[in-house]
Amino acid sequence: MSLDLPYTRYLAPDGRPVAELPGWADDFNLLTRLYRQMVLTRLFDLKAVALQRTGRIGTYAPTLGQEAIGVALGSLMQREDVLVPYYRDTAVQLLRGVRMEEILLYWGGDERGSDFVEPLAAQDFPICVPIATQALHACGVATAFKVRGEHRVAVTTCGDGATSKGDFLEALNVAGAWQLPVVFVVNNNQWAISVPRRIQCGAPTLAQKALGAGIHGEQVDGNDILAVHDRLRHALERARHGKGPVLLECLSYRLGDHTTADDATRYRSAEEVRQAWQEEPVKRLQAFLVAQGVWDEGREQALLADCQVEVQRAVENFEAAGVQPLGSVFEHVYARWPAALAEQREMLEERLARRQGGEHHE
Amino acid sequence: MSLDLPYTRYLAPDGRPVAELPGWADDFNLLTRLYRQMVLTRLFDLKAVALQRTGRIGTYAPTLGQEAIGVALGSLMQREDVLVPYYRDTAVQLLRGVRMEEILLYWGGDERGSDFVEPLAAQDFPICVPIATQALHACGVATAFKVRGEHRVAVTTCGDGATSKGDFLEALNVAGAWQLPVVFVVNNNQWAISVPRRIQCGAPTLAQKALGAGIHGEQVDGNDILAVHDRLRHALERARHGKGPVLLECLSYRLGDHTTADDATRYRSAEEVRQAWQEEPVKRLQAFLVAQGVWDEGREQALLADCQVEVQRAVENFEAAGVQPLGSVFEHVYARWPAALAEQREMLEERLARRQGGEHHE
Amino acid sequence: MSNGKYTLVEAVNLALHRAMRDDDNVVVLGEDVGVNGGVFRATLGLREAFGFKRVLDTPLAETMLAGLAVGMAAQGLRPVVEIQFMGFIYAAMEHLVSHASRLRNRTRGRLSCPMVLRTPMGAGIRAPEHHSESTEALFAHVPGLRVVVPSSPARAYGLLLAAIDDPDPVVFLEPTRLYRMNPQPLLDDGRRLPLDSCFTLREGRDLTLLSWGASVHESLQAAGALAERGIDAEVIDVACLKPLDLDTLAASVRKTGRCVIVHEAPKSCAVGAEIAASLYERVLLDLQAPIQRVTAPDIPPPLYRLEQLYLPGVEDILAACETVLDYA
Amino acid sequence: MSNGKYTLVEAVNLALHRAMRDDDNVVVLGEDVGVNGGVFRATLGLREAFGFKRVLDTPLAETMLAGLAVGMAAQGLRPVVEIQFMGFIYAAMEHLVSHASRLRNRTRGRLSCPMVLRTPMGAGIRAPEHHSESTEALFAHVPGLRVVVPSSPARAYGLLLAAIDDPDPVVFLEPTRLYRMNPQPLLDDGRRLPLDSCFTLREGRDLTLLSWGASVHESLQAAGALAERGIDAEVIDVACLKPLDLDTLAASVRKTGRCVIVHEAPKSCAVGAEIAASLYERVLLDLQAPIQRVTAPDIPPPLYRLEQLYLPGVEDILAACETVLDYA
Ligand SMILES: Cc1ncc(C[n+]2csc(CCOP(=O)(O)OP(=O)(O)O)c2C)c(N)n1
Ligand SMILES: Cc1ncc(C[n+]2csc(CCOP(=O)(O)OP(=O)(O)O)c2C)c(N)n1
Ligand SMILES: [Mg+2]
Ligand SMILES: [Mg+2]
Repeated sequence: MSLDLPYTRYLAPDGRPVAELPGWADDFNLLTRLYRQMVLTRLFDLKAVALQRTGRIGTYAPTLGQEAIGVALGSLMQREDVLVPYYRDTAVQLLRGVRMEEILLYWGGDERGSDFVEPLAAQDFPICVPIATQALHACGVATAFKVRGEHRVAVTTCGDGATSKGDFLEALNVAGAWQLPVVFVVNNNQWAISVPRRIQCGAPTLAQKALGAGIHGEQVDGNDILAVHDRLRHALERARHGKGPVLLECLSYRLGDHTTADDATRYRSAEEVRQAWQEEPVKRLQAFLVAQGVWDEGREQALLADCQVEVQRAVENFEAAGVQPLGSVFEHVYARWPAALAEQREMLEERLARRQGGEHHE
Repeated sequence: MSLDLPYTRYLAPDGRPVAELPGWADDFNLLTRLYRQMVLTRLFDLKAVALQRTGRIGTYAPTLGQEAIGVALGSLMQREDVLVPYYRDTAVQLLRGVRMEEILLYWGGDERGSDFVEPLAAQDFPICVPIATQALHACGVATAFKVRGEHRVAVTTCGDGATSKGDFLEALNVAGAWQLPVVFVVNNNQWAISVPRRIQCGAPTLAQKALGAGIHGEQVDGNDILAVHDRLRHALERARHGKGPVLLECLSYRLGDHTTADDATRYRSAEEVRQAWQEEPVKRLQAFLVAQGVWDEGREQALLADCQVEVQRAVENFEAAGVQPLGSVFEHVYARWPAALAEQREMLEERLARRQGGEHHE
Repeated sequence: MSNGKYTLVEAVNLALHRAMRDDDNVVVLGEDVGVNGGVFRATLGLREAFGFKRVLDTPLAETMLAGLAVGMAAQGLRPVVEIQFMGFIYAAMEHLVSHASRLRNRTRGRLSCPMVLRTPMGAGIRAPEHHSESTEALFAHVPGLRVVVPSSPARAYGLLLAAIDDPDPVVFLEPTRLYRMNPQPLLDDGRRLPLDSCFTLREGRDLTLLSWGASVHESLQAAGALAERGIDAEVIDVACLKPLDLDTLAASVRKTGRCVIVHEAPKSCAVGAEIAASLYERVLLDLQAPIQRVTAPDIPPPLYRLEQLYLPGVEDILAACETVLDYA
Repeated sequence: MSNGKYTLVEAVNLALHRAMRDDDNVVVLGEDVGVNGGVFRATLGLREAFGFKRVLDTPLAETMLAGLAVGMAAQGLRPVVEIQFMGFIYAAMEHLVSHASRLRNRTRGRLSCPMVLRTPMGAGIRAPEHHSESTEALFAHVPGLRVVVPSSPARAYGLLLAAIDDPDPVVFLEPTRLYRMNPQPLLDDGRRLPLDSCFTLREGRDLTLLSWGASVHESLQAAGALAERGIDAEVIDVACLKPLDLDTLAASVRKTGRCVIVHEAPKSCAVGAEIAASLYERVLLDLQAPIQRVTAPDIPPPLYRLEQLYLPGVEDILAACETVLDYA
């Protein structure tokens, strides 16, 4: 059965328009802002990988090649919206005001990395590791908006693999049944660790999972930030105005390893990856901007220098953060640690006393 | 988005054909066999409800009004196929060789009711109470067929409510991804206890849940056994010959209470139920057969008398079954009760000794 | 609710009405909780009183129920989820363990999860397969959760109000066998009961009977029978299984020197084991006899014809009491 | 696998190869188990050796994994499911509790469920959030399951073969912290180890150290340290948590009179509680001191910077040993 779901692409891999551009695409201020943010994201992402390689943070999930999705999303979400992200969302988190050092703290094994200090992100969920579970949380957030009659949108992201898990599918279903103000953004980067997209699902698109839930679904070229931005803007408006949820499948490619603990050469060819590099979003927008005469090598160099400074400052802040007070492991389990469990704190104090000298903790 | 999924109906509620009948519909032997089985099912079902009312069995889930689905399915499944049913499947279970007294034992609180003695049902799953979980078991059964290269079909049934649960949706997805020989039969009887179909899902049909999984989905009038039989036959053939799974949504109506523990008048109108009685499957096929001149009042009376005898005999067998040996509660937990847990058997023996006189167990 | 007397399920209903009236953030959701008022009628009248925006009949999906509640609670609502029977709670497990119980901890208190997940528990009502579970131990092991089991209308009322108030997630287990037993007078005064204290139902000096849920009633009956023989049993409804009020339990056993724990769940790795182990840690030298556990055996709940074999009965409790009393 | 020595994860891999070679009904399924050989490489080479029909890379869904395995096992296959980390096992819970563990019982033996669900468990490898769980207690409470935790390459090999052979469902928990530690010689002889016996790793007369999983290693180290002080500790790897080989455990404690239980899971309602409670039931009069439990506190596993605080360390075990040794 052929389902003619919309698919949107404005820019070819080489940056040339392949369709009439949306009206807002002549806002070069916006476009260069998006470009700058993609570059900043990429540099920060590469730095995070480097920090893992030298043991200064733990496992990290690079966003390399998928920056357009998160940057478009982060730039479109309103202050009052809530992001319910997954673990490959550095791009959007940065635009939500999550600080670089917080992201490093999180992957560096420190819970303070999920205690976002910027007010913009204050209601956003932390990174979600158990696949697809976040989709239901977003529906819960959207339900709260609906119960209170607020015009806010909950946005949740996930990968192609996540679309196979019951949580994602139950979330689509309840979003459709209740017409919740929620947008599901699928980063279909073609791989779930070593499992290719084709093994996840027998349907030709993931967007068509929307149909069984009675919600709107469509595809965009996730490497074309013009396309992502345009369709996401529509999706957010639609959801915000009570016109129902949207599932947006963004076709991208995971240029890096799944995480720093993975070695993607085990399961995919160098040729495939080389191909994918031809499609990547940063170069694509750059080529477009250069062709429009609003970007050049000088600006590029200045941008790179600025970004490096910003990233470096974040790394310093991260390294200055020190270790949490050890008692913090009890502080937030309950609003107040139950008196009935007082003994456990004593146990820990004794444990600490015994381990003095610190050979066991950093 | 309008999705033109197939919908099949051959007989109008009054039994008159509304479309060209399928070739096999002139096999009046078959049709009267189906009719007889529907009547037998209905009488047995009514008896089970009566037995519950007098405390001789526990809660029972009547199949009243939904006999066409199970009778069509049971008559089409091959010996080597495997049924993975839910709790409203008296109709198909009877045709799989599950004995009436077994069904009564099950609902009468006795595990022997799931130990089917007839070889035909030997590999069939017992009734499944945790909603939708059976759909995955059926996929597992189908996976086994596929691994061994067998041309067998796993058939699983569920209600409309079940289609909202992750298990069902994950099952569709893996069935599509692996092109498993499995058929999903949804008895959309419009209600999940008190929750109407419209609250389960925002999509206009449940059949379209197939699309997100890349499998074939269609609807039939579940009160028209000609339609159910015809489309199920295709579905089974398709699955058996490696052409992929099918989701068949059968539109029916739950004429009775959800179970004998429910009171449906709390949440739906008498008028709605009265309407639904106009559509019910037994009268519909009867009218058709009478119009074809192959059925009449005399045959009807004889059939009813035969059925009553058969049902009565089953009730007697059920009542003669007695109680299982009390030690049976340990016998099948593991293949062999672990020596390490021997103490627990002793505990039970002591408990039994104390309770002698039997006031606590029937 | 005749003559100001309430059954346990009516007390639950009363508490829900009260909580919804007092706090607009309380939202009830689940299968059949709206128009039908719940299959046990625990949510009766809520839809009429508070409207469909705060009393949500949901699609049929327990993972979804728990996941929605996490999102709603993080937004400051106080969702009260009904899981129709405890046998269907397992699909909610991932959200309970990985999210509800940890959202506060993961975010250093930035977000929290004040949700209640109510469900009927236990055997003894001739219910169908999978409707007779007592798997409270699975929740009592999870850090960050509270687990509460009322065993009287008054405790159901006061504990449920407290659970809804509580800033953290609570698994609230309602013994079906007690739902319609013994209506008792109840004042709808909004008084909360503490969530980490047990309830001494009967004081005694000779031995301590610890129990929760429906088994509390057999424990009380056993105490009555012992009293006739001049033996003075203390009966405690543990009620809050996580965290456990071990101080009160230990004080009782220190006094009586003898302890019998009664629960409906299978023995191995149940909450009874934790109580026993913890009591030994605290009062070993005061014990006159090994603590006895009167429980179901390690088998799935049998279908109803044999369920009485599974449930600990008064005779079984009495036998255990004899064992601890006779111990040399 | 250099010089005939194998790490624990290599031993798992060896057992899987062996089992698949010996029995065509053994089928391996999970996320990334095929081409990638598993994220820890436990299934390395299986796809090449046994083909894609018996080594199935699946869609990403743990409920599905468990549900498929139930259906496959009922058909006579012996599915071996890999759950990528224990933190993602909870979605499989409903199928484990309501189906896998009871299919035999529900059908009076007509159908059965010979499946194995393997998963890496435990903290200590600086893993991301949700990758450090030790929730074995949730499974050890479920009648009809077996729960097995190897703590050496040889036990991983022999116990996994036995688990795959076993006619009933087995939850097989592999301590990630041990995956690549201490390669040991191993004979690929297909020998099974019993599934309901514990393993005495070191005999001793002064006290008994009971442990499983990665904590066995700290327990052995503690025993070494005690030996230097002339104290002779018996160290037992409990290994099979359900059912528990209480006879062996009780015999040891009867001999030594002192017992320390060490596990990585949070204390409350963990398997340590069951062991302690059961030991008291059996050997109360032989005990010279209350049994000590050295465990994680009742908190979620912290992110890795503080995870060493969570894990019971050698010093903590030694302190508990001192407590039982000094007890008057
Ligand atoms: C419930 C659950 N199962 C398994 C995992 C282990 N895991 C982490 S990422 C991943 C693949 C996810 O792929 P996809 O959804 O496509 O997202 P991507 O990482 O490609 O962005 C798996 C299996 C997990 N985190 N959660
Ligand atoms: C997992 C689970 N949740 C809840 C229930 C309680 N319950 C039993 S039947 C039912 C409604 C099912 O409706 P549907 O799927 O439409 O099937 P029907 O009974 O109408 O045939 C519910 C909620 C259950 N058995 N299992
Ligand atoms: Mg992916
Ligand atoms: Mg229905």
